[in-house]
Amino acid sequence: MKALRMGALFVLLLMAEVMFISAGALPQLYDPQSAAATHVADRYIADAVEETGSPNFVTAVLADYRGYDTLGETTVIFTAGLATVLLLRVSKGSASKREGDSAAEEEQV
Amino acid sequence: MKEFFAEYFVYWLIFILFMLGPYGIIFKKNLVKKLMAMNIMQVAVILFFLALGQKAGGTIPINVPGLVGAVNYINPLPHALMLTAIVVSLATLGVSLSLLLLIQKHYGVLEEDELLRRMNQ
Amino acid sequence: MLGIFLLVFLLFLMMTTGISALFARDLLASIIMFSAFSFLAVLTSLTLGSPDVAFTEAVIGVVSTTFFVVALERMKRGSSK
Amino acid sequence: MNERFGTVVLDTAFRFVIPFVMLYGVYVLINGESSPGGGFQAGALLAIAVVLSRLVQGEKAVFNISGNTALILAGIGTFLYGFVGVLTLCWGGNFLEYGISPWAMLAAEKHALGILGIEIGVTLCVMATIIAIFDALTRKEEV
Repeated sequence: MKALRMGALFVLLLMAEVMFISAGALPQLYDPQSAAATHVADRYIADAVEETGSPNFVTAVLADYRGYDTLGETTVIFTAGLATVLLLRVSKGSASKREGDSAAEEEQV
Repeated sequence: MKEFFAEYFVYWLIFILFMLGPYGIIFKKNLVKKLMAMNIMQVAVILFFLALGQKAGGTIPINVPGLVGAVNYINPLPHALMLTAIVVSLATLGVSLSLLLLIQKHYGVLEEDELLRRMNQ
Repeated sequence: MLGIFLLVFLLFLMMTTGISALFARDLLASIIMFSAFSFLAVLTSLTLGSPDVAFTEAVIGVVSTTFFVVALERMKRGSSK
Repeated sequence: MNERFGTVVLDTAFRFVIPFVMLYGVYVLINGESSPGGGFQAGALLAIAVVLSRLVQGEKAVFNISGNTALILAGIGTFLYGFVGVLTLCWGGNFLEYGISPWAMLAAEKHALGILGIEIGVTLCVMATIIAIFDALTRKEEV
């Protein structure tokens, strides 16, 4: 167990070192010419007010340009809520069945 | 001094904040603390994406009349992506808390060693 | 220049609250430190220039802290039986 | 969390705070296009109102939505989002292409109407999901 723990620490340090080295390939902070800020974001900023009529660019991207993406996210949230309710309720029903609660079984039948 | 701060130092701090997550998930015994470490990791990823969208001399991405041009606004794309990621993190928190409640109800304990011992019995 | 110093300061505070959230003995103290962590995340998002993300994190931090406290209360009630 | 706790002071402060929280949620939903805000934040704010009333006043709260109703509302919200997309599909556009509706409006107004529709859907889904998770976490165990 001790050796496993030391191995995990070693893998963790290796991962940290890879991240620190690869920070050199990232764009400089506050750089206006970085790759993330040049290609598609320019078009969003330049045309969003004209095309969608929404002064808030984040809402324009979220609801108009990438509406299909937000549909998927909404489905994920709904599924997570459904999963929570199903997990906690099903466990309660099976627990009462395991204890041999005849009244609950009669209600289900 | 300013170049040192502006180049990589903020990224390094965000990476250290990120590494708190795997450390807590591997080395902490309590399952609630593992969940908390996962949330810290998510916040670090969100801050990393926000730091990538920065632009010198840019304002917040809300249109000001008379200020036209992509140079004047921060990149809105990482903000829109991270907005949904935060809400999804809340939903996954609900699912994992319900799983923890089930584990607590079934085994009666949330400490990792004791839990493994009781599972192997 | 001031912005980047503020950013570094807030990130150091976030590391401090995150470490103390992970290493606190009591689970309730850990949850409270985690709520302080999410508040500092709100301030950092504002410093990085995104009021939308800051607003969402503020609201979601309240709800997630409530979830943690409610679940902790139920866990303690289950373990004391 | 299922029974009422707190005294007169907490009850009165709670009654004073809740309408403002709900009003602010609706304001954030409506004004989300031109200021920070939107469907996710509005849904979380409306859910905070219900969760707070559930925390202070117990299960017999004034602003209460039960778990089953919350699940139905979440389904309705997700359906509303998809329905707007299918509606634009029926009018001959692409999926979620708002500038297609047959009424005589400006293009910006059509886009605003479509964005408002899907934001209402997102609001309902997020609000109901948070309430459903909270209801499931605080459910009284039948042992």
